[in-house]
Amino acid sequence: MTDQTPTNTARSTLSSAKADTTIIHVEGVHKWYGGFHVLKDINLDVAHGERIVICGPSGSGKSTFIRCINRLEEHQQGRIVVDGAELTDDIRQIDNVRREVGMVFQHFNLFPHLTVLENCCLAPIWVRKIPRKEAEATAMEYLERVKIPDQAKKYPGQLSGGQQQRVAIARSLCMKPKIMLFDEPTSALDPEMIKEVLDVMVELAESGMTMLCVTHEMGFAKTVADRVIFMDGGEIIESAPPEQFFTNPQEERTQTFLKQILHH
Amino acid sequence: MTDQTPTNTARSTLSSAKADTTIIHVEGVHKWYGGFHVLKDINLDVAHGERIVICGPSGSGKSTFIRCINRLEEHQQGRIVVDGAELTDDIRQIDNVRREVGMVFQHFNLFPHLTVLENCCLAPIWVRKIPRKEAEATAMEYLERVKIPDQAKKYPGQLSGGQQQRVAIARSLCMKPKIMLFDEPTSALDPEMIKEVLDVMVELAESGMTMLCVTHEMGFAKTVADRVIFMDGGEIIESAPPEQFFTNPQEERTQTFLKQILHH
Amino acid sequence: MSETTSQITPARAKPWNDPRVRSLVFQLVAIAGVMWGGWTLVDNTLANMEARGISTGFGFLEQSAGFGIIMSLIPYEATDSYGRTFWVGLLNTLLVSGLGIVAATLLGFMIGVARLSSNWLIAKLSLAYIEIIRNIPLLLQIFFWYFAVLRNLPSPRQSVELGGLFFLNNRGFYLPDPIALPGFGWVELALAIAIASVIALRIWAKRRQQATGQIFPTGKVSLAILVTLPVLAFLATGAPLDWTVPELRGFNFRGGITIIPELAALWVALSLYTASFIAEIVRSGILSVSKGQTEAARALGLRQGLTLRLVVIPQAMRVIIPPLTSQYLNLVKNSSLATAIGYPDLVSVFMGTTLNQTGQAVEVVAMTMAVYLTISLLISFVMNLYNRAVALKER
Amino acid sequence: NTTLENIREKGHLQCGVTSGLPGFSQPDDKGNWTGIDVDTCRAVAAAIFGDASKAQFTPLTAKERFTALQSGEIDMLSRNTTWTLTRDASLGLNFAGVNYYDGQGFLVSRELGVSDATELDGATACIQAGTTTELNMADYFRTHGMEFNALVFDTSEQTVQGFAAGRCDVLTSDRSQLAALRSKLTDPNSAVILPTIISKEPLGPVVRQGDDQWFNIVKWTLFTQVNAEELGITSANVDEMKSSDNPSIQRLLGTDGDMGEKLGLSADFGYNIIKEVGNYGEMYNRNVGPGTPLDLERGLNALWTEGGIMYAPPVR
Amino acid sequence: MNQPTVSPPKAPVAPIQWMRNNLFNTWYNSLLTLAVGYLLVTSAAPLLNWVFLDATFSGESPSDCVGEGACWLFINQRLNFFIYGFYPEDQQWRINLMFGLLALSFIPQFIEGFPARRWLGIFGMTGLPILGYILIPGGSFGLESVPSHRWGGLMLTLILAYVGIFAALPIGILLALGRRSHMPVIRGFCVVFIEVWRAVPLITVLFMASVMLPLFLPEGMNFEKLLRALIGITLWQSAYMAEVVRGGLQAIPRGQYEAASALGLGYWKKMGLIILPQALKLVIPGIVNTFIALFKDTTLVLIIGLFDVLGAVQSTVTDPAWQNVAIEGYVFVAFCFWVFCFGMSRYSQNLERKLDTGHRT
Ligand SMILES: Nc1ncnc2c1ncn2[C@@H]1O[C@H](COP(=O)(O)OP(=O)(O)OP(=O)(O)O)[C@@H](O)[C@H]1O
Ligand SMILES: Nc1ncnc2c1ncn2[C@@H]1O[C@H](COP(=O)(O)OP(=O)(O)OP(=O)(O)O)[C@@H](O)[C@H]1O
Ligand SMILES: [Mg+2]
Ligand SMILES: [Mg+2]
Repeated sequence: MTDQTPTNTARSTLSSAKADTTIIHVEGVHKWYGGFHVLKDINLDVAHGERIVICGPSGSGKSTFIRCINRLEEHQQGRIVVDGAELTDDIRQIDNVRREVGMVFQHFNLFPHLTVLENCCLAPIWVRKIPRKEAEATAMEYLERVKIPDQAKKYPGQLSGGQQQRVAIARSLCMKPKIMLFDEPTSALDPEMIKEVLDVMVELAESGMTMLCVTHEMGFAKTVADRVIFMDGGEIIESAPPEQFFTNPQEERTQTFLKQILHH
Repeated sequence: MTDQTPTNTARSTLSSAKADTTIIHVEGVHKWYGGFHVLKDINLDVAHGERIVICGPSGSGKSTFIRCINRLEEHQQGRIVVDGAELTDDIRQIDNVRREVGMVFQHFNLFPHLTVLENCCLAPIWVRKIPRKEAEATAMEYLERVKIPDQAKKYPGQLSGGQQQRVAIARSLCMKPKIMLFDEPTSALDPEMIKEVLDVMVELAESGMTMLCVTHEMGFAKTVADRVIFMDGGEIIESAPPEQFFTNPQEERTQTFLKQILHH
Repeated sequence: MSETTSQITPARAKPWNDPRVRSLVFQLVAIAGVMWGGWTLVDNTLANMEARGISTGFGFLEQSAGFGIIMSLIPYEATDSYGRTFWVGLLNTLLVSGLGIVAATLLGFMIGVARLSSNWLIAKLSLAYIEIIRNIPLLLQIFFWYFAVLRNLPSPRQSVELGGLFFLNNRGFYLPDPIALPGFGWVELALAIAIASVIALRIWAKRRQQATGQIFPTGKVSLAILVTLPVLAFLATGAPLDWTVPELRGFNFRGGITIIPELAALWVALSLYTASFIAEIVRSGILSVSKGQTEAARALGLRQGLTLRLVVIPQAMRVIIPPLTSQYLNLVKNSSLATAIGYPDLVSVFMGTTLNQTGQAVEVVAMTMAVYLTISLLISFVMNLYNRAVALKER
Repeated sequence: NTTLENIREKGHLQCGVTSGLPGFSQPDDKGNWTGIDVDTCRAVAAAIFGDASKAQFTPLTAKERFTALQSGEIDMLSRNTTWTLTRDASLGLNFAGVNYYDGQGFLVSRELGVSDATELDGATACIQAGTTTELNMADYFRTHGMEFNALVFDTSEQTVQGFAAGRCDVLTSDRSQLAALRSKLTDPNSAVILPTIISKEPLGPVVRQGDDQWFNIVKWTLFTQVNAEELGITSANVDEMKSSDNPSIQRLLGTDGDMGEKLGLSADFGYNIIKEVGNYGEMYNRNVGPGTPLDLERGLNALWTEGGIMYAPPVR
Repeated sequence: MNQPTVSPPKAPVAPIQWMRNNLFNTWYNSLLTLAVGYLLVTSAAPLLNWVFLDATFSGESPSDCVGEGACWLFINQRLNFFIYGFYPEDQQWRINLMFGLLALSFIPQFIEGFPARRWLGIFGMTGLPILGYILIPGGSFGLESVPSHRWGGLMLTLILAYVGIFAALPIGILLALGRRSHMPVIRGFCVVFIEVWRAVPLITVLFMASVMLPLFLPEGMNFEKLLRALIGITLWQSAYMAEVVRGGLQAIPRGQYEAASALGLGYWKKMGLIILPQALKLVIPGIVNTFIALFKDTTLVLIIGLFDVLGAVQSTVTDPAWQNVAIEGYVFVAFCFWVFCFGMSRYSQNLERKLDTGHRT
């Protein structure tokens, strides 16, 4: 199964152009939940510094896909290679990959029993074995970058949703990951808060971080994405630079989807 | 404190013009939460059939204010007279007022253990002592009016947010209230559902019901409001008919606020 | 404006509609009711006791008890007073409750975690344990353990013996009783030094971690210090410790420390029974921590063990504490079942023998209930303090 | 209200007994109680109502018995209770007589090879809770300069189980019980009853203080049974005896005199007692005497005329 | 584009594979498995022998019990007593009828989709006690009167537990409402009541109820002993129930209270129609758990001389005719309790699971 013929348009010209600096390599990945086929033959190469937005209807497998990239879900067929390490059952390997991959969840998933600062320092101290002082300094740096240094001593429960999501981003950044995964980072937020978070993400994108982002914020996609990927029914239907994606989608399903969300 | 000099522009020309048919009279109302001064010298007269939209930044006391009108919160100074009855400690009085005032909450607050129909009939049967048959007939009428007669036998948990909010409106209407209070009735809804609910509210407004509505749906305000009131920091800052409010706000704070929400 | 206000109904509420007046009346009625009830109760009791010639007052506490008690943490003779039997019983209750709480907590946590084990056999066995132990009355379990333990132990003459120092038979487990000789002060000193240096080590390790990021294996090193230093001192000063070794004289062993089978059986039964409840509490506590938390921790690269220790357990604790408190209270109350197997706890000694000898039921029962109330309130208080400390800070 | 009036009103006599002690009070699985203590209650019920079945029984543990009597929960306590000064004087109770003279003895395992109580230094003793046995043990060992460990159980069942399991060297109890308890052992021959008797245990019914009429009724019910045995009246011949011309018998059976009225009872209360329950000797033999599981000789409990100390004042 | 849906790779189902995954997935799991397995095997055989293979099940008299195994004959012979106590044999049909109705109203609660399940449950909670009140003591409708001192055995256990739980529920609800009252005095009384009752052991409560109560009451005023035990158990239980119900009340969002008030419902209507129905439904598992606890605690009535099932067994093991049947007796009692408690605990767990995923707003 590993030498699958490329049946879809996912490996577009762009990715092959940047293939020499590939940091994520996904090849013929299939996944099932019981008998339910969630991911069907996913192929994707992400280059260093590339910024990819994934969109698609609910239940199309977007979350599942990016969760496979840091092995929060196991794929059952195909290969995923992240930063040169293939994801297999090897726990060491997985832990190594996870260190390099930051993830921001839709519901923040901050640790409510720790302060914002402690949230940010936890992994650097226990995983990277960085001295606490140093870890705290780094954390403060990132908290400043997401513009909430004054909340450092508070507990997550005391912050607004937008602030919490910014802490979640800072927490991931503190591990200095090579890749950031975002799973609908703004969909649990009030309209006012969305902007705060998007601003931070745009800034991050501009600094050249490799990013995979599941989102329906089309404004964001237009501004920062190198490529927009459209998934449906567990397949990658279309993959194109944003200009082309929004103005001239190739597939019919993409067209109907775009009509729906842009109209809304 | 009751003979306060009018320190703000709230008692606008409109209200005094309709003074003979005043149904809600609010005079010099102050309220504190512990040491925190939430409402500061609120004065407002609402005429029969008037439709008022209240807006303002978060925490400005909008909810607190309309909750004072049916005594879900107690005010500590000033007078509130609703439909000829002053709100004091007298429980009878309060119950009488509440019968005449319907309230629709942001989070619907439907009773999950009762069907939609039972939700609607509960108060008419137990408070107004209307025979069940009759109450059910009325309820079905209002459910038709909010366009969900077919959901009558379902439980709230089985409905979408927009449907739930429409049930909440029907539930209030079944008491045949003279006044309806809405506290951000659409802000807990998905964008698709908002329209459903706004449509119902517009229709209601057209039927001549007295309405106080806290909302940031400026489209709604423009279409139906007789007056838009802007609150900030517990005070009424500005009160004007929508045309004037949106095109030519008098106060600086209103201007910045409008800029913010219309821009977003 | 004024013309609108003129037709308004008066602002004053009728007194019977004013909630403040209503609640005042309710409360006054309640106070009166309770006072009247309390007074008639006391009055009746006094009148009845007077009429039946029952002696009252706490004078009996001074009288000589005249009966023996098999186990006492404080010196007790048959000639001591009834008041002393109260303390003997109380201390025995506290002893078995304390031991029970510790064991039940440890066991309960273990089984609770085992219930979620990936080993199918372990998980199912834990489930079986919980479902069997939880659903059988404790009284029966106490009988079971008592007679199971007794029947399987040899008589004193056939004692199981360990190095001539420890003896196990159906009269109990006998240990040598240490008696400090003059030089023993050095050993105590060494222990103190060891404790101090462990504290210092911990502080140093924390500082070093903050400075350089290296994590020092404080746990193992501390243990080593705590053991070696006192042992070295002990050997260096020529083992200045004497032991009263239990020896078989007549029917039984004398000397040394004895752990009687009643204590052991009660302890085992209470611990096993309560542990089955604690296990369920722990399991639901762990499950109550949302999957998102584990995922977030794993996504940050924290390993399974660290995830449990740093993220899951601290959050589970706040779900666990309140029901855990109730279990502790239950354990203390259940220790009163001791009376069924002859363990001399408060209910058995004081509300049993002493009550029977003196006949002063009202006083004795009141004292006993007061003790249980105090213990319960103390436990609740301590657990509430802890709970407040681990409670989540919210807006 | 006097106790007697209360009982008449209720229609039955509420009597406190043990929850199961062979020969003294024990229910069968139909709810019928038997035993010498039970018969004492039934005799009192017969005296009051002319119907022994009007007695109802409340099983009590040792530690509950006095409280139950003091509180009025029961009308009389007939639960092999030892008559002592403290109990008589400070518990607000009165002992109405003795229905069984007992003494405390020891049951020891045969393999210990003990033949006398003085060899028991350092022993562990299984004792049943809330009895004078605890105090007697402490006194006995103290006066003999011996040590012992007292292990106190709540019920006799557990006491004997503890002994059977080897938890203690010696089981101490009233001698009347030792035989019955020994019979519960898997091998009754593995244990022996020592000849030593360390205490006097006069067991008898108890009533509350302050109602002398009731006290007298219970007391004279007992005396009536003893006197009847002395006069040769049994439940079998009581009807014939009614026509006896012995004045003592006539007074006892109520065919002559107003003995009953003096107690507030009917004239023929004595006849009723004997007819329904029998004389003391019958009661003894039926419950604990030779041929019963307890198989106890009369001993001290024989009539004074036959070398025992059962002696009743005359009905006169 | 039309990717054929591929079926998932075959899951490993072979027993060997299953064992490797579930029993021997790591070295310490393997060790644990072996150790536990050894223990199980060595202890199961003797137990099996005692309970079944070497046991005596039928016969006429104690002497038929020979051999090493259990003497179930003893249970067999005394079963009537263990179940009905001293209840007259010719009247036992009344108890049987009650047992039948009890089973009929509660067993369907375990069966999803049983017709009229809900109504049977409601009958169990309302009709059944009334019927029981008429049937069990008798004395009316031409039924022979059976005084309470003749009740006993399993039947008494069930009566105690049943009355304890269902009488405690309303008191518990009132206490819980009182504890959340805005009136400090009422709240104070409720808190004190709850905390005091929860703190004292049931033994002392029963002791007070059974032998001391007449001391506290005016001369001449008295209730029946069983009734007093029931009152003691009920009050004690109501304190626990109050805490369970309070948990439910706390879980109801404030919006529900507000919506009810905004509709003009007064305090009692608000509680009765809106809050309590939701709160009670939420805490059914908690209520069942208290029921289990109480059910087990009824064994303590033994201490006050009522012959519940344990008391009945204990009183027969003192019978000189039978020797060394105590273990069989206790095992029987344990089994009786286990069956009932396990059933209830399963029920509450199912409910918990159902409520967890069930409709919620
Ligand atoms: N643990 C699971 N077991 C079974 N099916 C699952 C599981 N998790 C997800 N699914 C199913 O897999 C499909 C893909 O889920 P996924 O969360 O990846 O969708 P998504 O594209 O992220 O949708 P959304 O936009 O709603 O988040 C859905 O149909 C979902 O129901
Ligand atoms: N129970 C309370 N105790 C103390 N402060 C409160 C309480 N309820 C509300 N407040 C405070 O009173 C202020 C006004 O609250 P209110 O809910 O009326 O604001 P709002 O205008 O409705 O805001 P939003 O748009 O966020 O709903 C806020 O600052 C809030 O924090
Ligand atoms: Mg998703
Ligand atoms: Mg608001």
